[in-house]
Amino acid sequence: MPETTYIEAITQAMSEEMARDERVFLIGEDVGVYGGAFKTSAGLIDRFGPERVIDTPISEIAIVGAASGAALMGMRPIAEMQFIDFITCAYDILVNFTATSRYRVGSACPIVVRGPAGAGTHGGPFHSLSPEAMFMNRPGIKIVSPGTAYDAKGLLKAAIRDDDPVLFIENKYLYRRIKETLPDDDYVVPIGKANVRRKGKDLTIVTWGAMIYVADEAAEALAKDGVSVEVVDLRSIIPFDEEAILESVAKTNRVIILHEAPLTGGAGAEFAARIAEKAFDYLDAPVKRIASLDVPTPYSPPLEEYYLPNAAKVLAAARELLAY
Amino acid sequence: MPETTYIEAITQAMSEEMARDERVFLIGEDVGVYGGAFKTSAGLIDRFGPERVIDTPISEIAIVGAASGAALMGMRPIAEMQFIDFITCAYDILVNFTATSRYRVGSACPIVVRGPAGAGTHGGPFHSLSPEAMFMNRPGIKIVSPGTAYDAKGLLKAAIRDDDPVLFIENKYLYRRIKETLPDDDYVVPIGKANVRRKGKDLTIVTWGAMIYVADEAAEALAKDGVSVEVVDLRSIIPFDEEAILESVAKTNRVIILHEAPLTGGAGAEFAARIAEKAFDYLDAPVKRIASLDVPTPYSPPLEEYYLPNAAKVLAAARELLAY
Amino acid sequence: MSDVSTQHAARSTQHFDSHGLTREQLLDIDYYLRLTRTLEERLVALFRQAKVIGGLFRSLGQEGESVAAAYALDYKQGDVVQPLIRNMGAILVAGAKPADIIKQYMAKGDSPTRGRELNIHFGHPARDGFIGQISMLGDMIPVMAGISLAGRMQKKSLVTLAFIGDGASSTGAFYEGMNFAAVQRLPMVVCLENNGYAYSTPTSRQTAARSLAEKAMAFGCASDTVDGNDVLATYGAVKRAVEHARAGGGVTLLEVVTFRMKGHAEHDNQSYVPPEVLEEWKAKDPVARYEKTLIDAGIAADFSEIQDRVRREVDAATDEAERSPMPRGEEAALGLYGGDGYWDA
Amino acid sequence: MSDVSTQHAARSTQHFDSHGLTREQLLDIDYYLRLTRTLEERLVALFRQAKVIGGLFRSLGQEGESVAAAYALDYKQGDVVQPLIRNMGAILVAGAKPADIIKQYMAKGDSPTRGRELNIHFGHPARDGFIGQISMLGDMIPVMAGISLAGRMQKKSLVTLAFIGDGASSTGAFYEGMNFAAVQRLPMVVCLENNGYAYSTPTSRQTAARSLAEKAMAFGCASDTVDGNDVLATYGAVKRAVEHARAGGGVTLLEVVTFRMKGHAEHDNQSYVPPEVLEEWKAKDPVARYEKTLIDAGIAADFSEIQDRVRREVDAATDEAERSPMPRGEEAALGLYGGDGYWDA
Ligand SMILES: Cc1ncc(C[n+]2csc(CCOP(=O)(O)OP(=O)(O)O)c2C)c(N)n1
Ligand SMILES: Cc1ncc(C[n+]2csc(CCOP(=O)(O)OP(=O)(O)O)c2C)c(N)n1
Ligand SMILES: [Mg+2]
Ligand SMILES: [Mg+2]
Repeated sequence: MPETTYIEAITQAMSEEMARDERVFLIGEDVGVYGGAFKTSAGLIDRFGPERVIDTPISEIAIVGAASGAALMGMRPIAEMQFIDFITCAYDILVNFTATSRYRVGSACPIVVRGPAGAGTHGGPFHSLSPEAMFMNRPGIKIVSPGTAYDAKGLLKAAIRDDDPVLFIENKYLYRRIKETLPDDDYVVPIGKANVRRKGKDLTIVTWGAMIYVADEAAEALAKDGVSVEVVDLRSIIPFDEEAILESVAKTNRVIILHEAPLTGGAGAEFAARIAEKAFDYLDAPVKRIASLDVPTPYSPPLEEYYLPNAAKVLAAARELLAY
Repeated sequence: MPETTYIEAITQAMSEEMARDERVFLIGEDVGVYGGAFKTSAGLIDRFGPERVIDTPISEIAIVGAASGAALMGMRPIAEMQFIDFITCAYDILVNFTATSRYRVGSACPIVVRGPAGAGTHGGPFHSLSPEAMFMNRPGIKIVSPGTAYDAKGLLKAAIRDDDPVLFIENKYLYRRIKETLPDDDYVVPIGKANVRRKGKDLTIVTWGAMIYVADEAAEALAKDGVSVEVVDLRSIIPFDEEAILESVAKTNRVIILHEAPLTGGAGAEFAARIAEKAFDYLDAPVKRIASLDVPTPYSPPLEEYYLPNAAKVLAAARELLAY
Repeated sequence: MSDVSTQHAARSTQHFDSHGLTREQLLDIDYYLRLTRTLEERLVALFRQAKVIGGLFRSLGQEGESVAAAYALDYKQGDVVQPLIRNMGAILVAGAKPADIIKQYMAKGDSPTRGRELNIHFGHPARDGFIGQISMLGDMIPVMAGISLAGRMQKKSLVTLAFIGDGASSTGAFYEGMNFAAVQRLPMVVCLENNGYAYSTPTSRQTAARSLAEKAMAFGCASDTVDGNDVLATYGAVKRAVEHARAGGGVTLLEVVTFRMKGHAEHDNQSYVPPEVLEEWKAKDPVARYEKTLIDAGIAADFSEIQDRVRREVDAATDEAERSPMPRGEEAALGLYGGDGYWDA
Repeated sequence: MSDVSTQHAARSTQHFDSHGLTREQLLDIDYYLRLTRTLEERLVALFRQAKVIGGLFRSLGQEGESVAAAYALDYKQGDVVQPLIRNMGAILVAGAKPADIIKQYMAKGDSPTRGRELNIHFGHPARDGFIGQISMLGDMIPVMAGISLAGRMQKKSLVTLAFIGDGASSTGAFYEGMNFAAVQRLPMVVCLENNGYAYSTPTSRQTAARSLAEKAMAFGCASDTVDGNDVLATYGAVKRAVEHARAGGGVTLLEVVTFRMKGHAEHDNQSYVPPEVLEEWKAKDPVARYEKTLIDAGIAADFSEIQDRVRREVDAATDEAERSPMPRGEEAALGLYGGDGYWDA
């Protein structure tokens, strides 16, 4: 079977869902003729026509707003941000209109907003965002952040079929760096379910997105020291799999939360807070978070490297917890 | 001495700072001739003229953007949002341009963004926001949220004099509900410093904004049972007074974090996470958070009441922790 | 006001253009005008009795354009109207029930939004023919573009009608939505209500454009200007724009010139508006003017029957709303996502 | 191209209008044109050697308008220019150093932003006479309005010049900033570069407006259209707009018609652009055309001296940039707020 990259998994999910359901369409900047800045929608306009693969002006408010209006009418729009950073330009309409529509007036507004996110590509302050925390305190929008090609495809399908708005965070560092053999059959990955990618008993690392590979690396290193690490890939941020987190911590009694966004006010704070409340009795050591520095993402490689989490930082924290 | 309401304290701070420093000016919708939707800037246009009290079109991006451009040139703009909820419309320019300006290119951009926030006035989903968490994971903007007239005046002065952008969150429920005797002399309340409003030894409540009164109420009730509660009014969210939090928890060994925004992804998660990491050894019970429900703010009084934290909810949590 | 249209409106005079409306329809419009005004006056009474939760925003002087514009749509074809706070008349035309509106203002548990949302923030475009706004001004324009787009994708021949204020037309959301709709030639009519003020800010401080209609040049869409206090002229202008849109001609930006006769909301005495301007516009009251036109044209002799009917309906609606229960607090936790079935019940 | 201006430019011919520029200035402009083009070619070479971190965005074919527009400002009066990614020529005119630009592209530790920001995202309006953009298109227009406003408040007579693309002119931020600036009659000139495409999207899919210049109607500001590949015409049009602004006339929106001769960035071969269109515009190359004009007007015989100087300067700048250190990682933690003194050092 041919291997599928992370980005191809996304293209496949869109293509298969558009073939399956004629209510699904794609709208965004340069998604049509050009096939998207990253070529994520390459070929879709040829297959589905310009009515269903819509090139827009540079107008994120219009993209999200039009997608939302169409969703109210029963369509299933996928709104692409050329970089996820630009969702900030449509922040208002997404958190105020789209996310609240069902709660406020009972009108389902099932759009998917997706786009390339994450750092590590020297994109600098405006092409490196991990946006999850920005939306966590504005209820009504689900947030997923796959780290594997399998999850990218399965979660995107789930997001498109979901009856509520979903922010689908693509880690562009992974686009062409990982390849997996995917099932031939149609499948979805349920929103809200974590994946325990590695079983362990001494320490839990809760993480998601590209950081799962950093967790793996740290886990491998610790395994050489005889430490058994459990890696919980959260995959969904809202809603998140609290049960999986608590279960793992109840077993290992030690936990690190690892994410790519800056530390303060990051999504990891929420998970740490849940653990501190609900797994208090199981904790043998402080709850640690490893995250980026509390600054915008700097551009120059040495700065960006220093800014981002890495296996060494996780290892240092792990050793501290294990010695506790 | 005459008593000063919370809203008058804000007016005074603006007026005194504009008199003190000609670089200070106010810009926003209906702030001039009308004196602001809440009359917060009543009289300022008469005193300082339309050049320094600028009525704008309904254009939050223009308000924040123009303030930021002027700040780069050495001015000290105060940008008013008619309701703080509308800062979502300028979210992009505030988090991307203003907040990052110094870090990215070394250009200080000292603006104050202020406006009425908070629920309890039956304002519904779009006139009730507690915005702090939306900005916590986007570094570069300080966030303050006073709960008293004294702090409102002192923090606003500090914000105007600060060399970096500050989001000044006014709790409109408090505007005319509280009155205090303020010092005659010029004073500032330093950004980043908590105020221990009530000393105690059995339990800490970390809170801010209008919730300090809910904490007070719960503390009073617990005092009748012989429980001594320490109420830490954080006042500043970014940067926040970690030391004050940890010191209090080290003393009481039990902590509730109380805030008005929804629970998940709220600012309280960060404080809980810090405690779970840095005060782990001092904790005798789980870290509890009391916050609003994870939904938009509903309008009808019974719904809003159910949605918001109150003393009964704090008491229930406190009793749980004390019995732990 | 040039055509003579005897076939539709009986006994029309030389200068009366019914714009193709039958006598029945002309009286129907009067019914909606009166219903709007009477319902609003009732809301003021309820507000003074502290039974309205939150603010009350009047449309006095603007009932004409709200009703006339909405009357130009064809709801059977799936047309959708999107009101602002001052377009209660428009949703009444589209089919909103007075009792539902009062319940909304009173935050009742069996109001359309079950107490979650304010005033006329309710309605589903596909089910109701109207959609409530959100407070963030401008945002509804892109949303309406999306509704129009979906209509086209679904091979419906629906047209959408969006209201936007002089103030709201300064927002980036308005601009992006209009531009997208114009590029896509969507079947959309936008009534830009120039009512003199946005809160306390006069239109002259809102824009330096020679007229609001000229904003259409930035979008390359059709545009027109109409006297919003002339009910039939407004109906005619919107009708033309709707037909243009339905025929595939794309967006029309229609500047509707009118005046806000009350303050921004009930708390605002609008001392910033020169009294002589208010006097001037008072003389142009759209309801009185419309009724006079009908009388002059011999369409009706008086309107007491309509007024009686309206009063009865508003009384009944008030009774129903007053008897309605407030929501139970616990409901606040429900209905954020589809999973819990809250809205299905 | 109508006036004869013998007093300024020696030996000018019948059809040569120097727009008041002296011979020295005319040659100075050629220097900046050549510097822009040569520096960019050097960056391409460095990019191919993988020494440029991140993307490389070319201004080939647009050097003329970038340089000419920026040349119309008076930096001694505090004028400020705000470039986009394709206006490197503009900041060179304003005084940016080639070595600094190369260091930026190479993410060096002693670049103006110390490795934090990309390419020409640098510059302080009050210190440098130019200000780097942020990536979010449109946002700089409100910021430039604020700079203009501050200038007026500070009783300076400065004028600001902002560039914006055909694509970026679809953003709400552009609209809000323009509208505010126009209402305030701020001293601001906006060059709306219509270079045919925004990434892969042709201008015809960006807007249905008859021309981009007509967007000025929405703001009620002055407007004009100029051939951006005609250096002197562009200089003249911007100069007029700057004088208009300095005299208190407010904003001008100037549509600059040009063409993007390369893909959006180096990775993009722009296969979506018809080859014949590229051929057509190639013949209009602004640098060649300008030099021919100067030769025809007898201003210069050849430009080898300028080209030599430019090559020497770019070589020296490259050497300096290549020798520069990368930043130390630990610096990433510093300089977010003023308190740590990072930027004072
Ligand atoms: C984005 C945004 N900014 C500010 C407000 C506050 N606000 C509510 S109504 C209003 C004035 C609206 O004026 P206009 O659009 O002319 O409508 P009118 O009230 O005249 O009908 C303002 C400023 C808002 N609702 N949304
Ligand atoms: C708000 C926003 N949306 C999307 C982008 C991604 N983007 C970067 S450049 C570009 C095209 C810009 O086109 P135009 O404004 O015409 O400038 P040009 O590249 O032609 O000089 C796009 C879509 C962005 N930078 N900002
Ligand atoms: Mg108005
Ligand atoms: Mg372009």
